[in-house]
Amino acid sequence: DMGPAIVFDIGGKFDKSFNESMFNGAEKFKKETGKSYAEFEIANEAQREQAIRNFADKGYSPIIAAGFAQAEAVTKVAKDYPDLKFAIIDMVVEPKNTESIVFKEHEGSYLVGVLAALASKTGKVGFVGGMDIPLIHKFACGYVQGVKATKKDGTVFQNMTGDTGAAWNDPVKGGEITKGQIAKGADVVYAAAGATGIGVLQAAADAGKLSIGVDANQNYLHPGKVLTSMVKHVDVAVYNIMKNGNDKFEPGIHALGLAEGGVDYAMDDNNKSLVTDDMKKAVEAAKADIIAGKTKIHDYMEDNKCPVE
Amino acid sequence: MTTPAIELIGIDKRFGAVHANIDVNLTIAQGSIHGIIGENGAGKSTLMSILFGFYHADKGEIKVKGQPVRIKSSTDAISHGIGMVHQHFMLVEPFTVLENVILGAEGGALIGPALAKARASLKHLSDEYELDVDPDALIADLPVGLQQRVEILKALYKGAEVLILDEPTGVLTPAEADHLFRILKTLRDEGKTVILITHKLREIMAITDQVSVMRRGEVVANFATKDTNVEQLAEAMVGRRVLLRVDKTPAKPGDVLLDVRNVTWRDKNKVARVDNVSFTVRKGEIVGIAGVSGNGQSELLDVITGITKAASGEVFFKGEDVAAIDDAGELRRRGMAHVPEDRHHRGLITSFSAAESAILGYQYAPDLGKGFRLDRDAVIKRVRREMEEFDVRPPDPFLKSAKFSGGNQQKIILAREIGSNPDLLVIGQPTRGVDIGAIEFIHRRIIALRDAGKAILLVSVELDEIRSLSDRILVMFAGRVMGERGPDATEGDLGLLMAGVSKEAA
Amino acid sequence: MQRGELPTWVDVGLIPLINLTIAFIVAGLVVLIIGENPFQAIWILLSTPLSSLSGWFNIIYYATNFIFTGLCVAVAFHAGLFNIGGEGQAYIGGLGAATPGLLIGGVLASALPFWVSQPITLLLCLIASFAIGALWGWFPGYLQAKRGSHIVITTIMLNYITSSVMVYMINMVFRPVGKMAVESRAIDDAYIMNAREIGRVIGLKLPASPLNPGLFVALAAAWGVWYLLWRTKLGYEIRAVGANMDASIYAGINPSRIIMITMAISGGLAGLMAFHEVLGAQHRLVLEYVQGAGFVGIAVALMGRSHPLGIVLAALLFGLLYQGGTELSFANQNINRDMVVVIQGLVILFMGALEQTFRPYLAAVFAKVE
Amino acid sequence: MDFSILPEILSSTIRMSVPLILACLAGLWSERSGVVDIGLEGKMLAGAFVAASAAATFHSPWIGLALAIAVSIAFSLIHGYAAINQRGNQVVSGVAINMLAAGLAVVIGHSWFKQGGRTPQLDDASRFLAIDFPGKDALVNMEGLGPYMRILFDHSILTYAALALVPLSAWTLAKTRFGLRLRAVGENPQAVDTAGISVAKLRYQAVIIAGVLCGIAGAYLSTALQTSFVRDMSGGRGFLALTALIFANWRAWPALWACLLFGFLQAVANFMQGAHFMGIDIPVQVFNSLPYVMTIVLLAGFIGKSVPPKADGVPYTKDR
Ligand SMILES: Nc1ncnc2c1ncn2[C@@H]1O[C@H](COP(=O)(O)OP(=O)(O)OP(=O)(O)O)[C@@H](O)[C@H]1O
Ligand SMILES: Nc1ncnc2c1ncn2[C@@H]1O[C@H](COP(=O)(O)OP(=O)(O)OP(=O)(O)O)[C@@H](O)[C@H]1O
Ligand SMILES: [Mg+2]
Ligand SMILES: [Mg+2]
Repeated sequence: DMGPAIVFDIGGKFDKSFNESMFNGAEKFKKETGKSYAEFEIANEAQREQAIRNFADKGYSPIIAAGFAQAEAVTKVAKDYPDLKFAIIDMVVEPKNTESIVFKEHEGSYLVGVLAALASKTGKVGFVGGMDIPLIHKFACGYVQGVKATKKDGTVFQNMTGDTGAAWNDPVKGGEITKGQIAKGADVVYAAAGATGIGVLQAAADAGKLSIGVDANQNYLHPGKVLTSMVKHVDVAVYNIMKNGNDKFEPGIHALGLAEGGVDYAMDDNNKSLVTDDMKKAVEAAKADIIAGKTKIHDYMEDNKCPVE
Repeated sequence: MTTPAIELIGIDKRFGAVHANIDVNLTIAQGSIHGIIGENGAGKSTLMSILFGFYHADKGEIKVKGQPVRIKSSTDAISHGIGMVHQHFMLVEPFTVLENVILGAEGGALIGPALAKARASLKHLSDEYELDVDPDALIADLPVGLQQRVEILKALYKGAEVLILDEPTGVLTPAEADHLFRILKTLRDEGKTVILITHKLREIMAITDQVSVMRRGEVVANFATKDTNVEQLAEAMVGRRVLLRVDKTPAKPGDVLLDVRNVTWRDKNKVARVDNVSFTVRKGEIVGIAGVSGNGQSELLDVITGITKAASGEVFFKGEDVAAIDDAGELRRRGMAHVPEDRHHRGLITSFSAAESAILGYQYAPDLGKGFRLDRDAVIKRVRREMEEFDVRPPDPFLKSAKFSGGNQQKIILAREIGSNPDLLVIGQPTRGVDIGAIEFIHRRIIALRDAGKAILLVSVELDEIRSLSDRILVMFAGRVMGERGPDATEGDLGLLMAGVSKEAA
Repeated sequence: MQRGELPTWVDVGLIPLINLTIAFIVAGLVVLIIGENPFQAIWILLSTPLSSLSGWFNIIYYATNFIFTGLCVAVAFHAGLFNIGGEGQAYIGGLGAATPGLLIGGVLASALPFWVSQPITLLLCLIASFAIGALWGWFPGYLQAKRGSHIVITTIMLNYITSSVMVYMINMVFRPVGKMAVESRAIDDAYIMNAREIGRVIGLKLPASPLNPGLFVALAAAWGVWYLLWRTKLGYEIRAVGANMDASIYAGINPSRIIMITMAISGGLAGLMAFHEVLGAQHRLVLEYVQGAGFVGIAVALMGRSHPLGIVLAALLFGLLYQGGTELSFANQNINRDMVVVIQGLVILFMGALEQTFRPYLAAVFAKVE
Repeated sequence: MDFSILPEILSSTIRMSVPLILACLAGLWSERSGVVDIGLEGKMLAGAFVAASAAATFHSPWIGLALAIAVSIAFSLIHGYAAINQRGNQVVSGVAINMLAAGLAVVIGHSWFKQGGRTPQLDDASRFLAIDFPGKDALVNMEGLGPYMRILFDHSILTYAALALVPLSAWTLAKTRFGLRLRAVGENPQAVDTAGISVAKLRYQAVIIAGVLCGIAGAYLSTALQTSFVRDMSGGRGFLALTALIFANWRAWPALWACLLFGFLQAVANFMQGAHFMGIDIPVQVFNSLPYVMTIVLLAGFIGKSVPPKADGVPYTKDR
């Protein structure tokens, strides 16, 4: 038994976002258990299957794949290695020896949408997505619902960074798009774009506007200038999978939302001054409603549509 | 006697295996025009380039006005008052005349003042020496004659006291050449020293005071021009070359095989380099085209052999007009073989093996493989046979073409072209740089081909060769055929035609 | 030429070896600079992949791609052309590799038994990937031959244009509706089994790797290139144009035609890489599958002295570097996989741009010995 | 499309153009001297990496800039040695430099900062910020015109340096001794040699200038436009600059216009992702590839004509 392995996606494990969050989970596992894990960072689209297969071949298990783009590769390799365990984050795959972990990003995004609407003075907020895929529209759609629920006549500018994996790793372009949205009047910009978001947060901070981080808690990147972060506890997911190991592996689909503690908005010292008590009260109320099932947030990926724009 | 302007003592220079200058001693008197003659490759340009600091001598010493100097670069040469007009002009084409003139002598960090100064000084120089050029013209727009003036102006502007001209008349029309000579004489009369490199004895006799002869890297003779004559110079130049006479029977000319009618060819500047040329070549005869190199012979050969197209006129080969064909392969298939003038750049591919060079142009010959295949064994077999027949040494088909000596390279080419059993052989400079034994061999093969009833068109700058081989002789000058002579034409007669003097015209 | 004539074995053996060694020494210095032990790094790099069968399989898999791109560069070199468009030609070739499989494969499969339809589909894919690569090579060839634009520049431009075209095509044309990853559906009707799968069929247990029979296409292409260049009239003309344009015109060769044909062949060879990679390794059309192999091809061609045999060997060396580089980054967290790119750059520098650096010294040594 | 962002697109055009202008001028200097420079991309990337690393380490963008220039020059000298002394293939050398720089930046960056080749985020003190000259606030916040003022007045020192370098380059090439000689050596090195001027020295000077400019371009990317280095962050700008150079027919002023045009296309592409233009969907790839398509069309002689310096890419040798 070689122990667990993890394959990061384009953007790399230090993207301060999705991949980094997974990395943190893995590191936590390492620190707490003293066991090691293997890792690989993908540099381009064609390497995925090889990386996963490489680990499988050496006998690592469970093998965790980061991101939707690895779905095909995981499916294939998992079928070839029925004795090993595989997990994938952000996507659902079929083989019996796999665990699929997806998040209800629309719920978390709804909450940061509420905060954005409350923090915005202009009534205009922005959204910068990474690659133009349904998953990111899911973020956007949840966010828009939160904004509109709070401010009926609020405007949301939406832009995606690109059509390829490179869109996760292009801070320059992220920054430019953000500047464009700010020029149109946005004063809060939500980045759901992996490492590209670094440029988004920077551009907003430079312009004296607010931004919202994603996946990991990014509030610390520009203290006092990042309104909040839509945290997605991939770190916890990774930690749990690694800790459960092969013996307690739980195959099947796990959808983690607010209720399960899978997603949330982030509060810490860095954004304390930005979120007033009223705002806090409003967002907590929304959160409670969602958990209680009183508010139903539409999931874009159910029908590839968003009820609000 | 006054101190000489320049003394070269024991200059020695090698380029790899080539010994270009061998212990050369040369003294140039102040205020004279000193001619240097010698065949192609004798080492003239090399010697002058050493004097001008462009190359470094391996050994030897240079004195300017009696003082030993070290010339490490052209800057040193210029600072010692030496200027040079190179065989190939050293001009920056998209620059104006003024910009070219000040290049390297700008005076300060900004070029404005230098341009103004040069403008004034150019006016002065052109008044003094009849060197008229528009200072603001772009070099690319100027005809070569004017470009040469710019070169001279450049040297004078930089204060040249000694002016070296390397084959200055090769590119000039006779009128331009005369103008140049007037300029040179004025310069001499002003006290400047001129070194003039040329192959042309006529020019030497016309304007020099002193003349030195170079042969195979050495200075073999020095004369005062008034004490010598053309024959003596020629002999010194070529060494004890026996006058070649090949035994041959009179020609038995048959039908016309090649009929060239009013062919004109223009270069990219629209200048007619071949100008309304007409002649015929019959089966069983050798037609020789004589002329000083650069009078349109090369271009004529290119038009006939399909390397370029004529601008106007017709070329009938075996009765069909082939003037519009610019595919050498097509003409070869029709039975025209071509030994090009420049074997290194055209005749063979130096990086190929001898065998591969030996099928150049015949890669589609049916006996070298069916379809797209090139049958290696067939190629080697054919080449071995040709090498034996033409006594190529070493007879090794796998040796790189570059590793054969010039004469043997030429034999490989001749073997290939004659071996193709052509109806017409077009042959340029068949024996350039080839030793005497090989020359004889090559000449015999050409005559044998004629005696087999084939037509031969021969171009050579060697008058001896033309006279000993040809059944009829055409002389080209400035792109035109000046006249036709029989094989018994005298050297003087041909020489006049080659110099552009035609009795017919007169 | 005259300057330092050297024996052939020095020219094709010793000098490349010296240059390669120096490239590795400099790479070792880089490892040293980042505070690691270069000997250990080299040891891991070279020994790990070679000590397991799966390592060998991966090496050969990488090498297969590099043979295609190396041949692509080399064929153009022989005509005196520098094709740095291999990357784009291999990329666009993917359209040819994928389309027949996606469009016609299904139809054939429904009409014919699978062991008939698969080979037919694969053959169509093979032809189409060569053809599209060839078109993409021919175009800059045409621009150079007929319009006078320099091939180096146009192929660079085309590399970028190709990326855009492929993103568009894969995203908008080939991606099934609703699929998140930017890739086509699996090309099951033109499926090249990999070594392990073939092994399973014949009852042999082989390690997993993308190694697949595409290798034989590569070896056949290498042989074909050799045959073309040294045993055919066209090859003779290609080399003549590359060696001496004037002489080739004199020989009745039409250089424009040769340039266009050569570039088409060159591009076609790169296109075949798509056949191998898309159908044999990825089994679907994905983005950026060329992974820089087009540029590795330059290094491979330089190192292989543009001779197919040399290219096969150089491709194996680069396959080793690639596999070793991956192993190295596994083994040593401090050394990034991009170390391979560094080595690649150094090889191109020392074996390409600086290849003559040590010649004069060697020539002097040999002159003394004689 | 929403025209209210026009001023922002124009501002973005300037930002996107600056690295292009610098790299294009680098190419201009190098190629006017007869040295083809495919390695602009690599030098820029190396500069970006070093600038970001040094700025993060020493907390000064200026130290970052200085070291970026130094490293970029080092790459220039490698290229110069290959091209000038060794008479190697200049395209091959450029390709090698691009690979070397791309690889080294990530390998070294990874070992220094342990962030997979990324460098640490820079704080405001360690990067080039928009110059805060007196009266600027009033200017850029002006009602209505403010956004337009921003187009010109909201940039860092490097932007103004890049813009100033255009007339400076044009003037130096046209009016100075150095410029005259440099232009001459790119057209006919023999003429320069026989005029007693060292061809090699001139070409080295030219490639060093190219190094300086690429270094600045790199520093701009990672310490002015962005706040860290990420792998491949030059993103093909070196090649785009080369394209602009061809487009500009190897002249400084036209180079500026070409770079602005290409910068504009990049800016539009950035804002146009997934957007509609007057009701039609224009794939953003169209904007991305437009400069390259235009250059191919230009080079093919279908519109105008672009002629490189005659000796561009030809090694100089006295031997025959
Ligand atoms: N740079 C060089 N490298 C190698 N060999 C050279 C070089 N320059 C000249 N040579 C060789 O040196 C010899 C003398 O050449 P040079 O140019 O001096 O002759 P030349 O007398 O000027 O001939 P021509 O009348 O044809 O100009 C020739 O064999 C030539 O090939
Ligand atoms: N560039 C070269 N590279 C290699 N070997 C050469 C080269 N040039 C000449 N040689 C060799 O040196 C020998 C002498 O060559 P060279 O051309 O000086 O002969 P040559 O005496 O002029 O003969 P020929 O009268 O036939 O021209 C030849 O046998 C040839 O093999
Ligand atoms: Mg000469
Ligand atoms: Mg000889």
